[in-house]
Amino acid sequence: MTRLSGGLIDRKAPLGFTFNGKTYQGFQGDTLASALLANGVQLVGRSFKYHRPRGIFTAGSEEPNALVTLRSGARAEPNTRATVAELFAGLEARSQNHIGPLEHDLMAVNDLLSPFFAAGFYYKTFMWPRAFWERLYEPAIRRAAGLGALSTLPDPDTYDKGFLHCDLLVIGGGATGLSAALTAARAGAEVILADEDFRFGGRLLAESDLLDGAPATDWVDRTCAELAAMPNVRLMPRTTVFGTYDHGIFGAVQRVADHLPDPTGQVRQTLWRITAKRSVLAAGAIERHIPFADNDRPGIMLAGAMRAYANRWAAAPVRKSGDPVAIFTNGDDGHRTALDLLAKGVPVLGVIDTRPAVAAFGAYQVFSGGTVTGTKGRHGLTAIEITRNGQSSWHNVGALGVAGGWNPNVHLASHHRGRPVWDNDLLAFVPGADGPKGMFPAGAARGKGGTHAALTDGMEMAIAALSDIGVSASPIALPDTPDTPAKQSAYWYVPAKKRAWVDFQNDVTVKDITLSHTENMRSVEHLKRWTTLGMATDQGKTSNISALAVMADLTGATIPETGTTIFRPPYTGVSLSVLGGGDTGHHFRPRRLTPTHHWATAQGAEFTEVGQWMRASYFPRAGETHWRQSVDREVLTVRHDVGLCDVTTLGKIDVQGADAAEFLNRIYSNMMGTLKVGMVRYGLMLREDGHLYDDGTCARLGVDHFVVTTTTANAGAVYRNMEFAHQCLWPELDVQLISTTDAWAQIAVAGPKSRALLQRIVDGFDLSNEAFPFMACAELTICGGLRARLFRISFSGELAYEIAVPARYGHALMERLMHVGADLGATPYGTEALAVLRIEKGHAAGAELNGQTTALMLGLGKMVSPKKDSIGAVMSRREGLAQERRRLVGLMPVEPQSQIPAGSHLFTKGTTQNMETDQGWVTSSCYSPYLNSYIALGFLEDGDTRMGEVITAANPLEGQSFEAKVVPTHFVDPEGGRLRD
Amino acid sequence: MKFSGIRVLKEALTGHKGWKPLWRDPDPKPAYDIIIVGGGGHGLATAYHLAATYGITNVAVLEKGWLGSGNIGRNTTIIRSNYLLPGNQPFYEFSMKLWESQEQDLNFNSMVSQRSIINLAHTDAQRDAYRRRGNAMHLSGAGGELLSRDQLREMLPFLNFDNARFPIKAGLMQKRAGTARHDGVAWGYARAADMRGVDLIQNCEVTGFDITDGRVTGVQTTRGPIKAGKVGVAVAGSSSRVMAMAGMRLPIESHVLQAFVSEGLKPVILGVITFGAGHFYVSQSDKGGLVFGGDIDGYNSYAQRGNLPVVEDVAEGGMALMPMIGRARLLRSWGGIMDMSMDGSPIIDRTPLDGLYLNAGWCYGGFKATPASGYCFAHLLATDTPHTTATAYRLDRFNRGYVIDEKGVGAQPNLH
Amino acid sequence: MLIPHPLLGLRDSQEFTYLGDASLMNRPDPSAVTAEADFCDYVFLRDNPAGVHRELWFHEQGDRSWLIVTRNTLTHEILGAELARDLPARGAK
Amino acid sequence: MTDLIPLTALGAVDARTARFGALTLTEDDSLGLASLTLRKGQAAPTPFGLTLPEVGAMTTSGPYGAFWTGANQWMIIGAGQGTGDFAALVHAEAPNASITEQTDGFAAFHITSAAGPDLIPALMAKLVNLPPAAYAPGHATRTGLEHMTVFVLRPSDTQISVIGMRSYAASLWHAISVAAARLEHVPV
Repeated sequence: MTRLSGGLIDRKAPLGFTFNGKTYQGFQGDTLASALLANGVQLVGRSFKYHRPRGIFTAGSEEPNALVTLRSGARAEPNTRATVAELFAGLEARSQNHIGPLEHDLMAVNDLLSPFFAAGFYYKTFMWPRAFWERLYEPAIRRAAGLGALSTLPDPDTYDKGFLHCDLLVIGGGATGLSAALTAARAGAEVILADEDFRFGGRLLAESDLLDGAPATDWVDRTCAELAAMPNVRLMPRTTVFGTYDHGIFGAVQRVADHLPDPTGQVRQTLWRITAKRSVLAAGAIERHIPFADNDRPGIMLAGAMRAYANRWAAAPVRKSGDPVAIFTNGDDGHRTALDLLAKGVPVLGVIDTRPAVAAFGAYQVFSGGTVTGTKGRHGLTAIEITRNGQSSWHNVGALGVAGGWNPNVHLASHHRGRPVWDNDLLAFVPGADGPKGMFPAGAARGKGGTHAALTDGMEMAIAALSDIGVSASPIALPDTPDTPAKQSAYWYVPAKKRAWVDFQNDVTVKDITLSHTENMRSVEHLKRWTTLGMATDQGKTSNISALAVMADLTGATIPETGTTIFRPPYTGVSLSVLGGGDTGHHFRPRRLTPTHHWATAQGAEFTEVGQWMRASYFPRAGETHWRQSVDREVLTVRHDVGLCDVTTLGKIDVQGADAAEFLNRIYSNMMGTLKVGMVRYGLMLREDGHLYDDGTCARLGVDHFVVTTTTANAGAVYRNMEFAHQCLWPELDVQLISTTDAWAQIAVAGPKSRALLQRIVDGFDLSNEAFPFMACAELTICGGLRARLFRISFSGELAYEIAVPARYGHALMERLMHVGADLGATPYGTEALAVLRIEKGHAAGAELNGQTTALMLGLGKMVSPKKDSIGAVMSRREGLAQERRRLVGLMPVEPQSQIPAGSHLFTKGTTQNMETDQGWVTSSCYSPYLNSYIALGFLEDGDTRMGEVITAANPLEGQSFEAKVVPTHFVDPEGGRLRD
Repeated sequence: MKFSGIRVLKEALTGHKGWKPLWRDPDPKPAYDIIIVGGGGHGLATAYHLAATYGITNVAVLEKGWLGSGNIGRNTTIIRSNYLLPGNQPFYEFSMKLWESQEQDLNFNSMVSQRSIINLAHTDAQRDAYRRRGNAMHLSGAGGELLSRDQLREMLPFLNFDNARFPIKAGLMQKRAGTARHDGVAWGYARAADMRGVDLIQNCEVTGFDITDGRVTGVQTTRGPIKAGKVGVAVAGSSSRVMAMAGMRLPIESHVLQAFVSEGLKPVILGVITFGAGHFYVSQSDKGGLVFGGDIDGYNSYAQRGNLPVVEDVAEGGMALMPMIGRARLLRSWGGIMDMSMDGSPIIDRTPLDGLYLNAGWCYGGFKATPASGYCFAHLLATDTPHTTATAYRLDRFNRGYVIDEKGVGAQPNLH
Repeated sequence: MLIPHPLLGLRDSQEFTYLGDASLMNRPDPSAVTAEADFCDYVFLRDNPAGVHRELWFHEQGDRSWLIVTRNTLTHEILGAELARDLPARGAK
Repeated sequence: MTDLIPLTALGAVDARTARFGALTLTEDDSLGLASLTLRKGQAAPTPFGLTLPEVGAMTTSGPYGAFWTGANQWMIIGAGQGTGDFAALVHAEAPNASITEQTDGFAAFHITSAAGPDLIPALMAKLVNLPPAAYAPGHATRTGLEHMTVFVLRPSDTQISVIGMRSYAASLWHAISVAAARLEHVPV
C-alpha cells in the first residue's frame, strides 16, 4: 500500500474492487485511479499503436492513458478513464488493448517494429496486390486497432432526458465556479452549477492552500451548503457540460447511478439540455507535459496530478512505499508538488528545473538548468537520467512528476469555432473575444489561475454576466488566501534521439512531428491528420500545445503563427445511450392509433406501420394460414357484398371563410370553387415546381365551409403548405384553416350492399341514388342521434361511402356496422385489401405519387386547369414536364400466376436491358382475386399508345424476368357504372 | 518518389531521412492554361485528371486554406454506387470503378475498402423502392442484392429485430460499396497532381473574377492576379459565395451536416449500415471509431457546426437500430457545409460566362463522387463537352424541367 | 437555437419547421409574359448569403405562425423575427 | 341519444387514472373542445361571457374556458361537453366566427400534485422544453413533447393539463407516466 495520511477519503467506508481479476481495497471518495495508485498499481493499460505499457498520467477527465473497461456483461463500458471512475463496492475493471496478460502483451511486438510504423506509413504501402487490402492488410489492422471492446449486447440500463432553463449556468465548481455561483445566487438569479466531479471544489481539493487559514474544504462545504439551501440554485455534481450550442444552449450529462454498485431500477444517466441566458465558464486549466526521451512509462505523470493524488486521495504515485519521487518542471509550479509530497512524507529525489539558478522552495534538491533525458523501467519507472551542463547521471525513482505549465481549459469556449488567442505572459492560449455569445470565461479557464485570482474573477464575471441581462449583483466577501505568482519559462520539449511522446494515447512522438514537417504536412490540420495527433479520446487536451511548440520550433515560427487548434463537442466522451436516451424499443417514436385500433386488435388483426400510424393490414380468420387467403377474402367481400375499413388516417383539414372557395382554387390544380354545396370533388395538388404533390377529395359542407382530405403520408405537410399559402402568399384572403384529422373516425363502407347496410343506421336519411348520388356529401345523424358526416366516394370502384363520426364513437360504430350487417356479409378489410382494390381500379397511391411524377404521367393532365392560377400550374408547363412520355398503365402478366414485383423495370420485349433502354418501372403489384391473376401498375414510356403490347418486366436484382401485357389501369368496371349505381 | 512497402522498409532502417515533401509549395505563376478554384477533393481530382488523363499540366489549384480543408476532410468516408435515376447511377458507378483502381493509379494508399453497404427497409413500400433502385444498379453494372429479414438477421445479429418500433423488413446491399480514408484521398490526388506538374497553391483565396466581354480571363487572389485560359470552380459548400463574384445566383443553399465519431473500439461493424426509418448511418473506421451521421440540421448555415437536436436525433436512431452501441461514447462531432441543390443532384457544367466552369451542388454525397467528379470536370474543361456519364448534370435542367430528384421532394434543399 | 417569436418570446427552434429564403413569399405574377422564367428563378435560385439571411420558419408546434427570421448564417446569431402575415401583401392576384 | 357507447382516447369505456407518488395523472374525456377563429376584420366575440385571452393565456368562467392557440384563434373548452355538439353551442355564442369541432380531436390529461407546486416543474422539465414561466398558472401554450405536439395548460399551481392529438393518446400517456414514475420517490 502506498496510501498516505489525510485526504478526502472516508476510511470508515472501505470498498473492495477488482482490476484484471485481482482484488484490491479503496475507500469511499476514491477514484479507480487513486485506489489503484494507493495499492501500488502503476501499470494500467497499453497504448494504441505501439502497445507500450502505460500508467495513470492525470487526475482528471483529460486522461490519455489509463483507460479501462468498467463492469462486465451487457454493462461493460469500454474506454472509461480510471481517473474519473468513482470507486464503488465491487467495481470491476479490466485493462484493454492487449493480447495475453497486460504485463506481457503479445502486441507489444509493434513497439519493436515501430520504425516501420512512422507517421503516415500506411498511406505508402499495403497497395499490392490490390485485392489484399480487404482480405489481408485491413482485417489485420482492424483487429489490432480499437481500444476497448463493446459487449455487443443491448445496454440494459435506462436513460432519461430533460430540459433546464436558468439565468446563469456556471460550468465548473472549483474556486471560480463556486464564487461565481454564490455571487449570482445571492443576487436572486436562477443559477445552475455543474461540475463533472462527484465533489465540488475543483483544484481546491487537490491543493494544500488554506482559505481564511483553514483547509479549503471548510469554505467549499460552507458554500455548497448555502447554495443547496437556496431555491433559485440547482447544484449538479457528476454533471459534465459537454457542448456549447447556439443561443445559450448547452448539452450536459448527469451521471445519476454510475457510482452505484447496481444501477438496476434507476436512471443511469440523464441528458440535460440547458438553456442559459448567460454562462460562466469556470472549467479551470489542464496541465501540460514536457516531452523527453522515453517519457511514457507508468509512474510518469503530471505534477499537478501528483499533488491531487497526495492531497485529495492520500495516494503516493509509486509502486512501493518509500520510493523517491522526482519532479521535472519548467516553472515554479512543479516545486509545489515537491513541497506537498514532502509534507505528506513522500521522499523527494529533487526537482529538475529547466531554468538556470533556481533555488529550492523547501527541503529538497534542485537540479537547476537540468532536463530529464532518459528513463528506465519496463512496467513502471525505476530510474531517470538527469542531464545538466552536458553531464548525465541516472537516479533511481519510483515516479516522476512533469510540470510544463497550465493551459486554460478553453474547450467549451471554442465550440463555436472561435479561436483562442496566445497570451505571451501566460505562455498559453486563452479564450478569444469571438467565443460563444453570452459566455464569460473566468478564473483559470482564462489564465487567472491563482486561488485568490480565481475566487475574485469568478465573482466579477458573475456580476458582469448578470449585469448583461439586467440583474444587479453585489460583490461577496471572499475568503482570504495568499496568491504567490508562479513563474514559468518557455521550455517545450527535450530534444532527444529516442522517442519522446507528445500524444500518449495515439503514440505520436516528436519524431513523428519532425517527419510530418519533412513531408510538408506543416499546417496544424495536416499535422494532426498525418500523425493522428489530438485524435485520441482526450482530443489532445494534454498534447496539442506541445505539438504546436515542436512544429513552431521546426518552422522557426512562433506558436501563434504556427496555428492553434480548436476543440469540438463533446468535451469528454458521452455515451450514445444517454444521447439517444429514453425509449429505444417500441416507444422509440410515438404511435398513432386509429379509433378502431382496439377493436381490430380484438379481431386478431395484423398491423402495419404507416408513417406514425398503426393500421390494420388484414383480419385473419380461423383456418386461414396465409395472409393472401385473408386478403383475397376481404377483397371479394367488397366486390360482392360489403366491407368496412378504417380510413381515419387520411388528413382532414377544415377550410372556412368568405374566400375559402377562391383559396382552394389556388391550392388545387383543378377547379374547386365551382363545387356545389353538398358535393365532393377529387382534387390534385401540385408542388410549385409543377410536379404532383398530393391528391384527395374536397367536400363542400357550406358556402364558406370545405373539408379537404389529404393522403395519410402528406397530412401534416399539406396543412403546413396551406398555412404558407394563406399567411405568406395570399394573406388578403379570408380563410381559416384547422386540422381535424383526429376528431373524426372515418370508416369506408364499400361494396354493392353498402347502401343497404348504411340504410340500417342512418336516422331517416334518404340514401337513394337520386337523393344522394355519387360524390354527394351530407351532415346527418345516425344510430339514434349521433352526428355524422357521410361522403359518397369510392376508392374501390364499388358503390361506396365514407362515414365519419366523432372519434370516440368509431369503435362502437364499427361494432354496430358489423352487427347489423352480419346478414349482408359485412367484413372488415385492412390496408392490404385496400391496396388490391385500388390497384384493380387503377387509383394512384404513394407509389405513384412519389414526388417524381406528374399529372400527365397519371393520365390526369387535364386536371391542371389552364383557366386559373394555382400552385404549380405555371411550372407544370415547362418543356421537360410537358413532353413527358411516360404514362401509368396496367400490366397483366402473361403467366397470370406469376407476380411482377413492384420495382421491376420495363423494357420493350427483346431489347438489351440497360439504363438507356429502360422504359419505366412497376409501381404497384398485387394478386387480384377478382381477376384470378396477378396484376400491376407501372409507368411506361408512351404507355398510353401501347395497349395490348407484350413487354418485359425485369427484376435482375432477384434474377427474375416476366412478360406482361399492357392494359388500361382500370382492371375492374372500366366504365365506372358500379360506383354510380 | 514512388511509395512502396520496400521504400517504407528502407526508410525505417535508415531513420526516415529520405522522405520528401508530399507536394511542393510553389508561388503562383502569372498565368495558367486552367485554374481550378478549390483545393478540396474534387478540385484536386480534377487537377490530377487534367494532367494524367488529358495531358494538361499548366494547371494551378488555388486553395483558400490548406489542401483538403473542405468537405473532403469532414465527411463520413462512404463510397457507393447505389442510385436510382438514370442521370445519376451511371456516373456513380463510373466513380466506383475509379475508386477500385485509385491506389494503383495514384501510388498512394487511400484505403479504399469495399466492405459493403446495407440500406435497411422497414415497410413494404420502402422495400419496393429499394427493388426499383437495386434493379437500376444492376442495369448500370453496379450490382446489388436484396436481402430478406432472415438473411439480415444472420449477418447483423446485433440489430434490433425483436423490439423495434419500425421493424426491419429487408435490406439492399451493395458489396462493392464501403469506405475510403478521406484525407488520404485528398493527399493522394494532391501528390499525384503535383508530381505531374500541377501547382498546388495553398493560402490563396480567390477574391474576384476577371471578366471581359462575357469571358472569364483570370482571377484576383490574395496572392495577386492570375490569368487563366479557363477557370473551373469546385468549392462545394461555398459555391454560392464564389459564383456570386461572377454575378451568378445558383440553385443551391448551404446547409450544415454534422458527423460523429465514437471512441475507438474493437471491430464490431464490418460495412456501412443505414437505418431506413430514422436518420442514422454508421460504419467503423480502421482505427476502431464508429463513424456515423444522420440528417442535415435543416437551416441555411456556413458555420461548420450544428446543434444538439440533430445530435440527439442521430443517437436516438442509432440506439433504436443497434442498441449494442449504447456503451460506446461519442468522441467528436463536427459539421460540414453542404451545397444542397434544388433537386439533390450535382452540377458539372459550363456557365453563361465563357471560360468559367462549375462543379457544385454535391449535397452530402460529394465524397463518393470525388474520382468521377474530377474525371468528368477535367473532361469538360479539356474538351468543352460533358463526359458521357455526366450529361444530366446541366445547369439548365431546372428551368427546362429535367431535374434529377432521387427523393422526389422538389425544390426544397433541406429535404434532399 | 432559440427563435424570438414576436408574440411568444424565445422559443426553442425544435418547435419550428424551416423552409428557406424569405424570397419564397414573393410569388411571381402567373399572368406575366415571362411567368415561366420568373417562376423558375423564384423556385430554384437563391442568394444563399454567408451572413445576414431573411428566412421562413413555421411555428409548427406552436401557434402555427409563419415567421420571417433574420439570422446570420455564419454565426447563427438572430437579429430579429416578424410575422409573415404582418408584412404587406405580396402574392399575385 | 344514440345508444352507441363511446370510448375514451385511451380506448376504454372509463377514463384512466394513475398515481405516481404525489402525482396523479387523469384522463379527461368529458371536455368539449371547439376552435374559434375570427373572420377577417371581425371583432373578438365573448362566447359564454368569456373575454378571449391574450397571447399565451387561458381563462375560465364556470364550466367554460378558453385558451389562446394562435393569432385570432382560440380553443373554447366546456367541461362536461364531451359527447354533445359543442361546436354548435359555441357557434351559437359566436355566430360570425369560424368554429370547428375539436372535442374528439384531442386527448386531455390532467396532472395534479399532492406535494405542492414544485413537483410540476420537476415533471415538466422531463417532458417539455419550456421555462417554468411559460406554464405558470393562467398560461397556456403549445409545444413539442416526445415528438408529439401538445397544448400545456396550467389552471392552478398544483395542476397542469397536457392536451395532445387523440391518436397519440397512448404514446402521450406513456411519456407522461414514465416521467411521473421517476418522481415517485418524492414524498407527499
